[in-house]
Amino acid sequence: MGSLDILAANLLSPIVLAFALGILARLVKSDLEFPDGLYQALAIYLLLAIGLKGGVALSVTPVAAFLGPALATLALGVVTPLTSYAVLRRPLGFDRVNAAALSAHYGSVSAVTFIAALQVAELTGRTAEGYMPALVALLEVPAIIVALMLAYMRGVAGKAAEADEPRAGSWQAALHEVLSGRSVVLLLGGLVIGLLAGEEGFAKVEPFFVGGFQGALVLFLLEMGLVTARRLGDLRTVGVRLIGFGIVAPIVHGLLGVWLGGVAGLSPSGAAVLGAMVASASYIAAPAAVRIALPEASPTLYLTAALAITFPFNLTLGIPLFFAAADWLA
Amino acid sequence: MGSLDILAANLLSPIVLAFALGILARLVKSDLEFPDGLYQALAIYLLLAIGLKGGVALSVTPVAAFLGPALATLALGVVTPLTSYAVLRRPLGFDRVNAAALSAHYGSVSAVTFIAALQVAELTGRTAEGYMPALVALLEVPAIIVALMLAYMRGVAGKAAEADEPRAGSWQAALHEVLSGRSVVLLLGGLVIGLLAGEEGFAKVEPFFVGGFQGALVLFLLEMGLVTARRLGDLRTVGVRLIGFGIVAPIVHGLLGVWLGGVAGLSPSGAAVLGAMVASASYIAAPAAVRIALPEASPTLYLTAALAITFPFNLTLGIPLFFAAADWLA
Amino acid sequence: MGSLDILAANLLSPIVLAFALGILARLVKSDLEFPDGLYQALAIYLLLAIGLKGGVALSVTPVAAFLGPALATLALGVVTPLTSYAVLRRPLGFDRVNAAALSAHYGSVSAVTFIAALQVAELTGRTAEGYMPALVALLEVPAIIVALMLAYMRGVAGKAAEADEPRAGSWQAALHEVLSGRSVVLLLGGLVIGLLAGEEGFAKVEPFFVGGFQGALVLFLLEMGLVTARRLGDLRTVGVRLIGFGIVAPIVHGLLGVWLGGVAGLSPSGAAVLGAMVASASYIAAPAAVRIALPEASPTLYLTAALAITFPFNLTLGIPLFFAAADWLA
Amino acid sequence: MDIVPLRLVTLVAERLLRGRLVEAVLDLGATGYTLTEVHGKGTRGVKHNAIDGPSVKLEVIVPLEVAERIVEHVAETYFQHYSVIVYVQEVKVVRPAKYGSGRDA
Amino acid sequence: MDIVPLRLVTLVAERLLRGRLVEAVLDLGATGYTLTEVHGKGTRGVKHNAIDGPSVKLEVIVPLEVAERIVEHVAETYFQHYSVIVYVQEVKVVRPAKYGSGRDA
Amino acid sequence: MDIVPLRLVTLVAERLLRGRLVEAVLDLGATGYTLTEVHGKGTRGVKHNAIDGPSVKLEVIVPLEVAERIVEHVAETYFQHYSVIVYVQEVKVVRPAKYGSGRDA
Ligand SMILES: Nc1ncnc2c1ncn2[C@@H]1O[C@H](COP(=O)(O)O)[C@@H](O)[C@H]1O
Ligand SMILES: Nc1ncnc2c1ncn2[C@@H]1O[C@H](COP(=O)(O)O)[C@@H](O)[C@H]1O
Ligand SMILES: Nc1ncnc2c1ncn2[C@@H]1O[C@H](COP(=O)(O)O)[C@@H](O)[C@H]1O
Ligand code: NA
Ligand code: NA
Ligand code: NA
Repeated sequence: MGSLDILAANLLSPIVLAFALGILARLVKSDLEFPDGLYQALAIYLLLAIGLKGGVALSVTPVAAFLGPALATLALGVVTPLTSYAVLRRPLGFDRVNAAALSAHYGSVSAVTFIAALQVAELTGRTAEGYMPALVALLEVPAIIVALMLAYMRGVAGKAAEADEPRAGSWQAALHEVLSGRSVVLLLGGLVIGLLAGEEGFAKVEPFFVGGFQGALVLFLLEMGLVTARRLGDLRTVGVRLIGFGIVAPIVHGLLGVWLGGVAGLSPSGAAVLGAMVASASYIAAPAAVRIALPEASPTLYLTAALAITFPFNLTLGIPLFFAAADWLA
Repeated sequence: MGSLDILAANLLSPIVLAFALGILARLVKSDLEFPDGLYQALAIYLLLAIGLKGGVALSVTPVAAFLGPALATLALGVVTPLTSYAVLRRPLGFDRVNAAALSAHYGSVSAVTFIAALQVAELTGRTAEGYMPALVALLEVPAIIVALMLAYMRGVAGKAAEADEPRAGSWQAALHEVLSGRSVVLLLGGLVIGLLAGEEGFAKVEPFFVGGFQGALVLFLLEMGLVTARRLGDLRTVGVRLIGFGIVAPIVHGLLGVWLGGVAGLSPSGAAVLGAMVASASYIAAPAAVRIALPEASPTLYLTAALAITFPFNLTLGIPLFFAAADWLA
Repeated sequence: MGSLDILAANLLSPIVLAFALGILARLVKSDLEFPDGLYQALAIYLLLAIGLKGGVALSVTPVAAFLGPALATLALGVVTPLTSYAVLRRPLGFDRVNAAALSAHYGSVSAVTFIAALQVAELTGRTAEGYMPALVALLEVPAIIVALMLAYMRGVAGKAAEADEPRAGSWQAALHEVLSGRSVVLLLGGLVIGLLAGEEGFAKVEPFFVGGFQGALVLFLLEMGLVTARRLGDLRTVGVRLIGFGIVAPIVHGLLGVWLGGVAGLSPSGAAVLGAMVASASYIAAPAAVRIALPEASPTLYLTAALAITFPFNLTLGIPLFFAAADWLA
Repeated sequence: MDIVPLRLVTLVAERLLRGRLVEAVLDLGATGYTLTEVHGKGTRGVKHNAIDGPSVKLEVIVPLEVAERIVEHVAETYFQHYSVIVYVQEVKVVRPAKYGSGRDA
Repeated sequence: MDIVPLRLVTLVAERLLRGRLVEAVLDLGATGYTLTEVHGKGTRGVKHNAIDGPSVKLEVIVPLEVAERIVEHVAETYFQHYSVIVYVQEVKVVRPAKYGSGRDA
Repeated sequence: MDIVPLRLVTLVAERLLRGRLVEAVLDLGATGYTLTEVHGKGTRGVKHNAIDGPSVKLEVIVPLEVAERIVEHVAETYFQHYSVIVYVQEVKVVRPAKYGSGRDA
């Protein structure tokens, strides 16, 4: 399958089309609307399902095979918030708090982008490593911690001192929020359950968690479209600097992820999926932690960037790009 | 399978029994109750699933094969509100506003009745044309527009002028409501997604949208039973005229649909399903539009007729009748 | 599979692990939380699914085969509230109202414990009789009636008269509550639908109600863990008497059920499942009825006992114990 | 536009009482009601969790004397054993007759 | 801390009106609003069931004159044909300017 | 039946604050609370959408001095950076002691 075929297949996949339908529905002011509980229910289901599948795969993976990709993922979780922060501060001129807030989002990972990348891997016929969900769990947390440290430490590496308002948020509360947040609990919890239950124990629940997965994702992306469309109006207010960052950062981070994934021993498909993970911006774990640790940061900036710029970019163009890059590097 | 066998198989199908259970539960004052979100979630799922399946089927249907049935459906969407209106006004003596409101409902289509008819087709072993859902989308809107025009135009064809109160509702708002309403968005959106994704793209989401469909329908009909039972008390207030209309109109419209479907080239099963569609009265799209365009119309009249008379009639007796008629005509 | 293997397989099954995850999530103060509607939706689904499966199985079971187990179940439904009451009153010293309230719970049955026992039966490779769900329906109601009668009748068999406050609750209202409660309606309704639809009618809805069942149960038990954890704090207040009762009663009742089940002709697996049913304490039907009939009784006592003591005990240790006993008796 | 004072009576109760309370307020003279699902904690041991379903808030707009009847009924029937609170506020409405009131209620 | 009196206007209406009422209150001067899903029964034949979805309660904190405009608008536009009630209460807030009010509103 | 005046303090806040606000009102003297899921819009850029989950309305019935403490605490701690409003009304209740009040609170 050539790169353009992958692009076409991706754009015509039910999940991308469902996302587009959600945006369209809001633009024509449809009364289509998901009940609150449905969104939460789908999120719980999807996160737990990812964790379970990853855990089951991990239960049959030799530690040695997992170690390289795991270390690469952790390294990316530390590096990408730093690069984000540097770029956001100096060339783009964001203040320290908002730069740190954005870095937390761009260093962490969006589970839905990850899943979308997995689908593309299957479209191309070359499934990624089964334990990829374990990497998602590894990538989620470190970046948030690193980014918040940037904001809390005075005078970060070589940066000019700036008038530093007293911190309104609490570092400990934020750490607790990240580690006990529902996305970490469900992902990690699912991983451990899958690991302990193994393939045999998992077989019984497979029709529910695997068979139904992709369809549930279609519903979820329809709702994501509705939610994203509500943020499109904010694109005008966030400025062209942030829009540029929201497109260039995922490209750079994604290519870095693809390359490092390959170096660490992932298959091309796995490297492409890792690239998509690194390219993605979190919108569940990161916003909650940042709201607590950095309440002065503007949610309009980071939510609009993550949801209305980077997510659609990755979903449509980014993921196919990372697959092309992985093929080119392989 | 003879007509009586079909009737028996239909009455003993899980969906009809679930509907009966819902009615019974309310009659014995059970505290059984669906959370608000569950009803909405099931409706979203069912409508999208119908659309998707229709779209996929359409993607492998030659345009020529689809054209005849499509035109027949559109014709029925224009004719049935007119016949409904005529009968409701003159012999039955309803005022113009309520006659138009009821005509909008009886000209449009109930998605659940449609699905129930599809199941019966499968029971008989002769599946209807795969693109039938596309016909549902075609049948849903025109009748509502025609009926509202009847109400808005003064002095409709040969009718005595009557004291015409100023219109409280808005024609444009109603049109927007119909076209952007969630049932049209989900059905049409699903059709387009199915059409673009095709059989291959759809395969992945099939377990969710096809495998789970009939079971989800059982839950939905249980809730429909609970809802319908709440309206049964209104049967006493709406009068025998409306009860008669709610039974005779679907028979006449349904037989017309069966006949025209056959003429237009549908298989007997397809013609029977088209008959059930034409016979059914809308209770999602039409009520919302009518409430906006004709707020003076009595919701008790149209909701009771559609939900508590015509829906149960079609579900139990009407659908088997249309299959018998289709066999007889074939 | 030896008894210890069964114990291990049970403790590592996804549903038990999901329950543990729910408890853990609450203990670390995670913000993980199920929307109200999701819990209700899962409960409706699970109860209806159990009923349907039982009904279908019943439709192919000769009445003679079912009669013995049915009578044994009814007998257990009458005896266990009496034994519970006697023990709670005299040796444990609970007042009449609270003793009766607890007896209603311990005489009735917890559907989730039942399902968990079914899974273990499948783990061991020896499926229990298909009509077991019909026995759940038989076991649910009688105990509640017996226990409430104990509270309402003055001077129960050989008991010292005690200062008898006027009854605050209503006997009739409670009876209605039990018989029309959602768990009875869904279980019994499902049974009848399954019985009427038979295997053929059920085939269509099987992917939804059977394929998805075990996975849905994982979600449900995750939520049960969250709910149970909230009650763990009450363990300190309810006292060691009740904790002891909450562990010893299920063992005694369970073993009685296993033995009588075997005598009545159930397979060892079936007898073990019946044991688990008898051992379990209701927390849907009984609490609602007791709250109405015996409002003076303390919900903290009976809910904590049923949810935070007996349910986790049965889920982890009780069920494997009953399977071991059934094997030993066989 | 004349705006007339009436009473808004709010009940917050465990879910089990929903049906009874709705019937009671209608019997006692309310012409309508509004129900909201809520979660809460009070002085009773009964906590409201997923097992019971959410609690319920019942609001009724009524003339003063109906408000008094409702408060009295709830206090007598439910305060001792059930989880329920009731409070009363003054509200201004436009169509007093709709709520079963004369102009000067 | 200065606590200043404003008006809390509450609308309870059939779901269909949600979008319109929200737009209307913002147009008439409200600076925000709070929406709750409710179920209810009133004097109209329209009962609110699963088909329509739940009804909606819309609460806005506004200065007195905005409250009056909202009540008037709703009464004129919706009382005749739609299921809707409106009532007004006095509330005390801390930041009156946030709700579009001068100190002495 | 004696009906005694207390205060109803209502907070509407972004979901994230739910746990903190509940703890805070109990610490400051409330004996109970009622929570409702709501959706809303205010003057802050933060819109409440599916990602955050719905906002939360927290109602507490308390004596006057507790009401004042709550308003002050919320204003000081949350007004600057978070999406939250607070308002106070007078309500009449039957059992003032239940809400931590003497007769003449
Ligand atoms: N002080 C309070 N303020 C607000 N709501 C309360 C208060 N006390 C009790 N409630 C509500 O009333 C319900 C019943 O209270 P209780 O009877 O004290 O358990 C609780 O679940 C809360 O929702
Ligand atoms: N007396 C009342 N007290 C409280 N809520 C009411 C009352 N009357 C009507 N409502 C609410 O207002 C909605 C519309 O009322 P109506 O226009 O009378 O159908 C109802 O669905 C109720 O939620
Ligand atoms: N004027 C208002 N009337 C009613 N509710 C409001 C008003 N302003 C704000 N709110 C509610 O308070 C929340 C927080 O407001 P804000 O801090 O202004 O974003 C909003 O989401 C609304 O639910
Ligand atoms: Na990232
Ligand atoms: Na029709
Ligand atoms: Na039992």
